[in-house]
Amino acid sequence: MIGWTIFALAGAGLVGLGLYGVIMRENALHRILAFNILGGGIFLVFGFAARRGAGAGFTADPVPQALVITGVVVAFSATALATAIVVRLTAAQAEERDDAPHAKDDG
Amino acid sequence: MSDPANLVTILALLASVFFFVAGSVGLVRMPDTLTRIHSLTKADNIALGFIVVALLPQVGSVADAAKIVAVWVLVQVSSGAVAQLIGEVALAEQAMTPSGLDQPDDGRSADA
Amino acid sequence: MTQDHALSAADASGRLLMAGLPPGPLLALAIILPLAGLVPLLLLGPRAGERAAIALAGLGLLLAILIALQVGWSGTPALYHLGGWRPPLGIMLRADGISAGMLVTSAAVFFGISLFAATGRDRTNTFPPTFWMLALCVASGLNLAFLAEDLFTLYVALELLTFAAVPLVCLDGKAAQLKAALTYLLFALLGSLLYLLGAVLIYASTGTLDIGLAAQRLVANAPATGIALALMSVGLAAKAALFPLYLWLPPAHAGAPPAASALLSSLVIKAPIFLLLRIWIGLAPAPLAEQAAPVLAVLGTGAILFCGMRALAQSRLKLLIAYSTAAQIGYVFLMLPLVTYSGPLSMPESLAWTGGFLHLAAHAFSKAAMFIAAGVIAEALGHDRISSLGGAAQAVPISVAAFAIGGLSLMGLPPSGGFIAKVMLLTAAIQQGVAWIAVVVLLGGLLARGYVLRVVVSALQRPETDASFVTIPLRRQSMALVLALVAIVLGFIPLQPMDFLLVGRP
Amino acid sequence: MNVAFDAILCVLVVLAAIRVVATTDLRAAVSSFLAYGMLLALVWVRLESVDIALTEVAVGSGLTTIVILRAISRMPLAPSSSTGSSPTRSAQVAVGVMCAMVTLGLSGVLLTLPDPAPSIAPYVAQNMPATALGNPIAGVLMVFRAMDTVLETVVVLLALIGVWAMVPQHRLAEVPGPLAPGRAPEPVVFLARALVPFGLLFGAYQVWAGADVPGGKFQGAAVLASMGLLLMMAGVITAPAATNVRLRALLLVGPILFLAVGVAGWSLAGAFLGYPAGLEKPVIIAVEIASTISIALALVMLVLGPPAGSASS
Repeated sequence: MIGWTIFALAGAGLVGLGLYGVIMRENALHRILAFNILGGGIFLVFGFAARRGAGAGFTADPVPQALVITGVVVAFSATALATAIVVRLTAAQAEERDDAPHAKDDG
Repeated sequence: MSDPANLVTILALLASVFFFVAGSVGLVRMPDTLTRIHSLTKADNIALGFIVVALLPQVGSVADAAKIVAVWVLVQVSSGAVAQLIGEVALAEQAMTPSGLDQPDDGRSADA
Repeated sequence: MTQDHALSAADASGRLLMAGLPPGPLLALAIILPLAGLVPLLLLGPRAGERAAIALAGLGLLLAILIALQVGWSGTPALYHLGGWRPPLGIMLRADGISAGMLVTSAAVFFGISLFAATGRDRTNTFPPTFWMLALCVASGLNLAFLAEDLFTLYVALELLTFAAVPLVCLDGKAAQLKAALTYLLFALLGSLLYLLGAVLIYASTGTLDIGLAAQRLVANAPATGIALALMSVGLAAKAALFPLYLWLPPAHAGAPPAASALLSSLVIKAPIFLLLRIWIGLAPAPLAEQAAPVLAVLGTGAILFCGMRALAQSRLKLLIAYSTAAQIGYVFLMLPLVTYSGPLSMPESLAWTGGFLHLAAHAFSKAAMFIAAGVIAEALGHDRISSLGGAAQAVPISVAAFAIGGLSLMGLPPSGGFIAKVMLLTAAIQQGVAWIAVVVLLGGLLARGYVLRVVVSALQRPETDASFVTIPLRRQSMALVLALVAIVLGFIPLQPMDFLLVGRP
Repeated sequence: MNVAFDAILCVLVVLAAIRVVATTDLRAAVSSFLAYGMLLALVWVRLESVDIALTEVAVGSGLTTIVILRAISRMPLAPSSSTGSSPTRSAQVAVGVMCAMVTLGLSGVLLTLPDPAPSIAPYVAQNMPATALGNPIAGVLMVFRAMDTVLETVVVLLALIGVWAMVPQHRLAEVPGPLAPGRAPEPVVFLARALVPFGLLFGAYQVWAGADVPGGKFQGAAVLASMGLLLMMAGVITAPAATNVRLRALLLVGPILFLAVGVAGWSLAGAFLGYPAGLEKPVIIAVEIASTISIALALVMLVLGPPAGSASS
């Protein structure tokens, strides 16, 4: 029991670190990495809950474990979507800088 | 588990620790990317080999032993290829330094 | 010991025959039906895909009405155990009065927006299939958010909505839109993760993700309970743009094409708002909910007053409407201190309850109408500067009328759904002696009057002499009017608690 | 001894994470993130969650790092996508203190959780025989909580649709840009030849075996996707365009088969997402295989990102 607590503390540490990176880092890609650290910390809390819930012949409660697998895949999808926006944004900014003389007015 | 088997494991593990430490020291102390890659891949591959040797006497079945050896082979293949890739990039970067700027920048075809 | 208790309860789990729960399968269908549209949209041409999407939107409305009728007739919530597995092992869907009400509202608004979107993205272009795919995923995510009883399934619903909504912001691929989309996505992801952290704390405390079961097992004075609820609330508030976390909303909602803005502003944010209410009404232990209610009401007040004033200060029509969304979000939270969290609702309490949820519905219709109307006005005039809307009433009279009629509901003037909802909240506040809420309702109405009338008055001015207008087909103008009229029709329901909305109240 | 190992492991994970968020050099952050991911996978092994460890290595750190690296390589030298101004020292301290308090508070809460811990494990154990599966995590994902899983395959597809939606329509038919400019370097070609057959075998094995032992469609799909990416890097195959109908059909086959099985469950098993009695395992494996194909392709397309011409045009 005591042994698993260290993972909970690590999870809490990752949550704090990820939060710091999400707030303080200016580069959007860097922020996305920080989001993944925050997510990793939260998943560790799931892992802690799973390990504490060991029983009925299982070394860990399978339900939180399954949820983490879903969560990791969702987090990757979010990373890919956010990264695509960053890539498109950089390209659009470059294009609009080039077209700047005839910028048009719309809402 | 017989005693000679454990002895093999202990000796091989000690050897692998030695090579891992040597590789890591090389990574930190060597002057440039190429020599760092050299020390890292050479020493770490040997160290991993010793870990495989250490584990083999401890496994229960031939299938498990085959899996451990397969892991070693895969690591050899990929680390070798990746080390060469990094080496090529390092060479290309060297070609980009001021002394080499006048050369045509074609680092990709340069042999490592 | 808990373990023994769990094992004896396990006997009751396992497969369950659905014979006793007739409306149940419809709940699952409501979630998966919109996803069927992905097949024609991805594989067939754009026209066939668009037709399929609109047909599915219509079917979705039909389905929602069927579910609501079942719930209303039976007077009990509709339940469905997915795969036949009961909680805590399986996932349950549940439609009570408020979720059935939200289901019908969102399906109707969605159908209306779809019919408008079918007239094109603007005068010359139709929407690409990607728009319809994203829209259908919004519909599926909304239904899941209104129906799921499982905290993790709700997380999936929130992510489904986020992933569908964010690209809707940047459909034109302009830098400003992409920037707004990125900010929106970062806020939304932070919100989801905080929600998820809260959900895992609930699971670790109770051994279940089912809202109903967890509510029974949560201990009010355990530190994990309060922290979990707080984390989930902050996360959902960030997604709902509840004051003071509203900053991402105006650029995101104002930059999108009108049909997308309408989806985002009238529907997408309703899911986190609804879940925020669910958490405090259905999950939180009563003593904690009683403490949180005034806090949320104060945030709602901040939204109504501060964002209302910001709306008043805008010079662009779409931004004004977006700020008004950030303001109108606040009303439903004014309901929270006016209801009890243990036992049945008294008469004035159920009046507040009805008013709060009626406001959500009325806002969905009127906001969709206003965003669509504003988009059409901007199309006709070539800009959306409020100061020079002159001539709009001649160029696109139906759209200006739709904007004004939708605005009636925002202002809380009769006859409109917004009027009835605000009067209910006002009456409940006065009857319970909570004067400040009554004052906020009145002040919010004044602010809304200010910003809506500013637009309408400007639109009624004579056109500038050199102004030229683009003609907009009648068909494209009329959908906003229909949506606005529904918001008016909601104003004819009697001024008393609706039994329907109380079905299945925890 | 084990506690000491766990403690060292946790300290290393946290140190790697500190390096990711503390550095302002994005490339350094990415390489630390990769190390963080590998260490985190070891943590999952220690938490008896080999399934998650595989997912973390393949998706959480592997593919995520590739996506970020690819974005960096597609950006101009100085990424201009920063938002807001440079934080001051006092802001750093204030936010640092706030985040430390979050960590402390969360740790405190985690230490007060009820003991013995509530768990669904007994319910899973009791009902596993009805699933005909040996891996309890596969049981949860494919049977007890199949709704989450089917929607998750939709979420992955939706993320890809989102990427497509922000590309101008006339550019959608373009092939996504190459993973590396110029001719493929020799070592990559060698890796594609030597590694891919093993990788494909291993990915397929993970899906097949995932029903009974750790593994499954997400892990397998990630391995298959990375083999596909390797083949593209080596120039053996080219990336399909978003408008490719075969690609689109294969992207749909997983979610649609899953949903179709779910709907068929109404008549065959009496419930949406119920499996016909006696046929659970073959049906589940069929769904897993179809989902693997769709997820692997979606992952490849997500890594490749929006079609070409964005940064270079």
